[in-house]
Amino acid sequence: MGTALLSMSGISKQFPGVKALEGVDFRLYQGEIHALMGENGAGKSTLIKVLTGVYDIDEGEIALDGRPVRFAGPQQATEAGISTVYQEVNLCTNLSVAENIFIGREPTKFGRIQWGVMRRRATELLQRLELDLDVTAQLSTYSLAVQQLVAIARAIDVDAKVLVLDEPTSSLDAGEVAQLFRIMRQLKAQGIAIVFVSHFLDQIYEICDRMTILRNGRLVGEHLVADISQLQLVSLMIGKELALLERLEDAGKRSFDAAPAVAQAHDLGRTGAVEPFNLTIHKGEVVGLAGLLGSGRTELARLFFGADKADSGRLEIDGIPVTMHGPRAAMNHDIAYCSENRKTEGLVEELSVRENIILALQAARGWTRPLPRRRQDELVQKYIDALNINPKDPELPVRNLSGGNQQKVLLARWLITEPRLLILDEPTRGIDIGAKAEIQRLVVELSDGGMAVLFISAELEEVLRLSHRIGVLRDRRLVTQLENTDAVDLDRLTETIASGT
Amino acid sequence: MAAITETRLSITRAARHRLFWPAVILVILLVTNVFFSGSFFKVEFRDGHLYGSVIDILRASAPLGLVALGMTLVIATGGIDLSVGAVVAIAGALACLRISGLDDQNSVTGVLLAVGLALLLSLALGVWNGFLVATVGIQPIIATLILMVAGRGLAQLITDGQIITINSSPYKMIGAGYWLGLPLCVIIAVGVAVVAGLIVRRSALGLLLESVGGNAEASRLAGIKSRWLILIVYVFAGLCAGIAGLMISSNVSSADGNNAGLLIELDAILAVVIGGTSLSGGRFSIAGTILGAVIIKTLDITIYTVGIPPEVTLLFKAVVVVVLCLAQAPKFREKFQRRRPSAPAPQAPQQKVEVTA
Amino acid sequence: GGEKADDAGSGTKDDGKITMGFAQVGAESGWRTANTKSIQEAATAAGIELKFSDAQQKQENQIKAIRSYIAQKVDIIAFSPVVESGWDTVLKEAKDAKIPVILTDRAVDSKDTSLYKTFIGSDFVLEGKKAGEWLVKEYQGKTDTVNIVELQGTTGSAPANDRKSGFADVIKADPKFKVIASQTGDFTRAKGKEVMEAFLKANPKIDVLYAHNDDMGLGAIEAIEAAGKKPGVDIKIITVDAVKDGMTALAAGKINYIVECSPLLGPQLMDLAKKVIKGETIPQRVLTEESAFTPEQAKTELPNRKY
Amino acid sequence: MSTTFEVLQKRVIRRPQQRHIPVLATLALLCVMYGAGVVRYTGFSDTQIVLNVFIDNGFLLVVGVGMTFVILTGGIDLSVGAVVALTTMIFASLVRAGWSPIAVLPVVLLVGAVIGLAMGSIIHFFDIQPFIATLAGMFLARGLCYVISTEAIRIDNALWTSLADYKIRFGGFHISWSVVIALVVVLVGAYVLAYTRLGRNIYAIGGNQQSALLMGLPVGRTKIAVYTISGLCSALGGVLLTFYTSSGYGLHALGMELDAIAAVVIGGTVLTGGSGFLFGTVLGVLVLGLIQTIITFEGTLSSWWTKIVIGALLFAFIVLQRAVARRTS
Ligand SMILES: Nc1ncnc2c1ncn2[C@@H]1O[C@H](COP(=O)(O)OP(=O)(O)OP(=O)(O)O)[C@@H](O)[C@H]1O
Ligand SMILES: Nc1ncnc2c1ncn2[C@@H]1O[C@H](COP(=O)(O)OP(=O)(O)OP(=O)(O)O)[C@@H](O)[C@H]1O
Ligand SMILES: [Mg+2]
Ligand SMILES: [Mg+2]
Repeated sequence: MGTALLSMSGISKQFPGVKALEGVDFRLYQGEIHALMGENGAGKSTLIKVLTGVYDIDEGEIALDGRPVRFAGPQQATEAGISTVYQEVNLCTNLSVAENIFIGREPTKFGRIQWGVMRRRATELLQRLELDLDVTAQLSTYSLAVQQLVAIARAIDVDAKVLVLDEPTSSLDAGEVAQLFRIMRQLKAQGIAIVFVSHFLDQIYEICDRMTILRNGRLVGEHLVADISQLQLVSLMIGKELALLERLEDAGKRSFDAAPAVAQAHDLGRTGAVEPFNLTIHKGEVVGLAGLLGSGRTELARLFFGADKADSGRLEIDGIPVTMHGPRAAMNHDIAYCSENRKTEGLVEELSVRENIILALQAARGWTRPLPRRRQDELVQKYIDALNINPKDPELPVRNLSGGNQQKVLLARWLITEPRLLILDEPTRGIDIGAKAEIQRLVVELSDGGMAVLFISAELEEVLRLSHRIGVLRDRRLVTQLENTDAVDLDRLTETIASGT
Repeated sequence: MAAITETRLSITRAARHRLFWPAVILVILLVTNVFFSGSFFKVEFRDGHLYGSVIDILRASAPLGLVALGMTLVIATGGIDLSVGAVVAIAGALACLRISGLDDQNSVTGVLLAVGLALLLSLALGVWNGFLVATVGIQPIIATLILMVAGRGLAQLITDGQIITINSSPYKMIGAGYWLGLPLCVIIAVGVAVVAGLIVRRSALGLLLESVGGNAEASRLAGIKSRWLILIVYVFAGLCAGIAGLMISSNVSSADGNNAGLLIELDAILAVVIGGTSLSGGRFSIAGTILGAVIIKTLDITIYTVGIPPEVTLLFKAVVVVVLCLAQAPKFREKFQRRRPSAPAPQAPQQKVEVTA
Repeated sequence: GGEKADDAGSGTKDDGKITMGFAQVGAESGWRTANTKSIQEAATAAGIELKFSDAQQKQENQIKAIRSYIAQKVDIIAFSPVVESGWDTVLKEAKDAKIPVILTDRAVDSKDTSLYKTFIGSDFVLEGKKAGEWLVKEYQGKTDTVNIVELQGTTGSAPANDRKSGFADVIKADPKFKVIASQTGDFTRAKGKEVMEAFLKANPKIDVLYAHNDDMGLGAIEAIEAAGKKPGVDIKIITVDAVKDGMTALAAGKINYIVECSPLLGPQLMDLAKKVIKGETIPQRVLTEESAFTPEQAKTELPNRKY
Repeated sequence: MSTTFEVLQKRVIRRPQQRHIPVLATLALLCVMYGAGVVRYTGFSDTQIVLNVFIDNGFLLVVGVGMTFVILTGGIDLSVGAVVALTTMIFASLVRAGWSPIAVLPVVLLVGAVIGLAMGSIIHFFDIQPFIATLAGMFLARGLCYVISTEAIRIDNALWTSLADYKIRFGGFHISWSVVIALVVVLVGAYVLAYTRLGRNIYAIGGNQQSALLMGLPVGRTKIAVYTISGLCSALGGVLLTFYTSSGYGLHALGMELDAIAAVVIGGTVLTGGSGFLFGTVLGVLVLGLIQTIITFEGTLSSWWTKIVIGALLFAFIVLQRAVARRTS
């Protein structure tokens, strides 16, 4: 195969208390799509950040085009032709969409930014991803998934040798993923080398040529994708066998008409967000929401929690009409909402894992009734074990955790409040397959135990697998609700989402 | 050899502590004084109470420490309170005005009433700030700027622009009196700090404040009603400033609406920052703030003792502040330390870190 | 501009009433407040309409105020300059607008003396000198070194600079006088006390305290008493200003000598203003009537002190 | 699917954008305040009064421009007032020493820029909080003033005096050079913010510094540049102040940092950075200037009532501003 375009050898990186990387080798060839695989916390993102100079390297060499390099920061890496989309969407939401795509390399004429050109090119670029946005609008007005696409658009526009995509697809739906893959193939044909990180094995098998597998910061192996089966891959990643997925297949498919309704929305709506809709969630029922990106799933869910105020219709909890004044009021009715955007709406980054986990429970108790420390430790330990949060030290700042582990922390925060209605917005975002199966099992268990769940995921299989009933949204309207019977399968659901009937 | 590494390790461990370097600077400042005033550390028992430079430093730190204490919690929520200086002036002015109107200025009940009234007003001013920030939603710096400007006027209105001199021994106790040989103002300040520390850390208040300061939107979605918390911290800051105002006016038995607490907000914020609390909110340290306040006052008193001429005082302060924050900055120490190890063993320091971690 | 008859804001009314614009430095001390009061009361008594503004210790604000008075076409402008320098431009504007200007309290260092009609106020250097002279007399014939500590006013302010240099000028003739410590006390009691506490600990033998105003002196007295010494006896104290609290301490023997710096120049100012408007000639420099007090004089003077 | 044309059309026809609302609200309220002044005081309607607000606040405007740059990155610069004072001091002492003001000009501008550069470097390289680094800068600059002299130094130079006294007249009104300079600075600043990479990087850093870093923006360089610009603006503000006061003095511009910060924030810029406009700062300065003017026109307020009324006007203004912005959004 000739010499590698990019080679990293013997890379070690130590964080206080954790050895994130230990003697890792990594090779990337021109024109290949290379998967970087591993569990949550395996060191994938760290390897990428070490490459682009976000972190200093403790040991090891990097060579690009055969020449040794070491970047002092992302700026140099970009200049050297490494274009990166980091795991957490790292954009400036206070700027416009167009600017987020072009900032740092705006089209200029005599040093003057040409806004018109920039807007035009941004629109064109987004159209390559089949995205039609107002590029002058502030990025913060768009959902996380859109932001992720904007970040991708930014990365693919550069004249790069190497494109690094760290979990770019974690909140994208199938259509968007297809668009992304189409573009990745184009780039590959142009000779660009792509590093791709994802926890969706199907995606890996669809697009990647080779893969490097990490476990606990160590290199486990480097393989051709074609040489290795999914099961082998999983056992290499986690170091043991996994056979959970099957068991869940036939969860549910019961009728809930007799069960008491926990929450009922009557013509509930909010102008500009979701049109008035009717939706009932029964005790023990899992209601899935499906729809395209921006169809309004998140916004619908937020109305149940009072995160946004509804301006029409009414909400009944246990058959009694209530006005949702805000999250706290919802929590008093035992409703929990786990946001899709863990960075801005979820975690308090400088607080420890423990503090983040007990935050909602503590908020519900009020500041005068602190949760006894022993009880805190018990609860936290329980969920660290149950969700396999790594590293296991509850006193670490949550900022230092890997993306997937942060997501688990957020989930734990709401699980310990023991709600009657749990709203999960993309709870498995960025979570490895082992933990994802664990969470899915948890959802089934909880609903069997009588908890009502509103479940949102970009991954339709997951929605299908878990839900008893599926609400389909389209253009901010709840168009239909399907009982999840045998008649409903992936194709049928996809079709409904597309056609709206 | 083993013993040496052992002490080495415990020193490195101590050096890791956030407050290690500020404490070192404090010690250096204190020791500097000895070269200029041999009896600097001498503490005698005189007239039934402790007397000495160190006691002076503690007494001078008490009001600043209190103000900074309130400021710490405000800053933890991501706010700032510029009005503390004005509240200091108002509290002192009102108390002295009331006492000067008493028939018997030494009447304890009369003094207590005046003190209570002044503290009540400070609380009310805190509520005002908190209301503007939490309910109206004005940026804290501007919300409190209003009271900073108008409050100073209010203080002068109360004193009619004059200095109100009083002669009340009960009132004088607050700022200049002693109890069990210890300065009462220090006891009060430490008491308030300890109580605040206990309340904040034993209840969930501290956690919730840090959460609101760290990520307001996430906190809201976690069910924290930040409005009340923010109100509480501004009220507490007002109260602390009020007590400090009483101390300052009591210390000189007079209320100076114009000058009392002038620029104290700057010193207080500095104390908070030296103590390791970030101005952008989140994690806070009460102990750090108190240490910061003591450092600032020690610096002042060092300047007097060493006899630094007023013209260069500010230059001296600039240097100390720069040294202080560099010493505290992990990035600076990193750069400094990386250069030090001799060439043959680049591995060694790395290894050590691992051991102590 | 549309004039309105019912408005009190205009100075150009033909009712013969004089309108004076007065730009005060601020209200940084009790002395200043007394100064303001004196001017306000004197204006009312003299039937002069006073437009008053407070510059909050900022020259910019004072200049703005004077500009505004010019725009409002007052009959006469008076002001106490925050600093001595930098008034030429705005004074020229006043001159161009034919509005006479009287300086109070502090002089300006303009070379063109035609820019203002007169300057009424005290001489800070002279005050420092008076303080020094008393000291020299007090220690006449003695040969031991006299250890002096000085509490200066706000660094850079005119009274601090002048009172320091006037005092230094007088005592430098005799080498036995030694200023062993000199620090700013910002003209306030609290700071005066704080600094004096440190002085007392760092310097075992202090004979004399010279404070640039009464307030710092009063603060220092508390520190001296707390140190177990007798102010006025163990340590001789000289201050400047002669406000009521200072005079009380002087009468009680806690201060030994106060150089007066009178803020009560309102009546004199109004007199001069009327003369200027009538076109009478007046002297370029009018000193305020002030003296200096010893404890005995303080006892007789004290009942008359208003501020 | 909307074409570029449609997008543009949408932009033109649509209501004012969300982020413009605070500034527009401020502008409207400023007009209301001015109107109230005109109704209440004779002579207030004179156009020269408005021009005087500019003349009297030219230096604050220039300092405010620098401060806006800093605050947009989420920082703060407490040293501006002291740097202004230091500039006047160096200026006056060099002129007294026989230098030509024209030769002094680059020197003081350089000094200001260097102080800013030093603070910016400390903030960036050692990760020091801007508050504390610029506070040290403030102590340093003020301290240097006193080292030069504790007394005020008058600037006695024919050229400078004539420049300072020169009135640019038009139609019965006049403005000073400092107004022209200040407006030029504002325009240049606004251009830099809107049309250069530096400007956009400033907004990006204020929005999210971590993201800006990961996006490969020159965060360090930009931050240092911002403090340098602020230092430069402060020095220029100091030069304009010498027009105004013809003197150098260590106590000049006391507390000006607060005025500048207040002007920026009243102008709708958020203290945490990332959103705001230079035009807002102009409005903020005008608000402060207008309040001052109203106070002098009122003319009967005692010292303390002056402060209370300033506070009350500020309060009324800010609360209304909030209310208007809330209503329209
Ligand atoms: N800034 C940091 N400080 C301390 N520890 C860190 C830091 N960043 C990462 N770590 C630790 O390094 C290890 C590797 O993290 P990394 O983010 O590379 O995982 P990952 O493979 O990307 O996982 P995920 O799939 O969840 O994104 C984890 O144990 C994490 O806790
Ligand atoms: N393709 C798009 N075109 C325009 N706007 C979009 C698009 N996708 C999302 N948005 C915007 O994103 C915002 C968020 O939508 P919302 O989060 O409710 O959708 P969602 O169904 O939860 O989608 P997601 O899967 O992205 O979470 C909406 O306000 C919408 O304006
Ligand atoms: Mg990762
Ligand atoms: Mg969503």
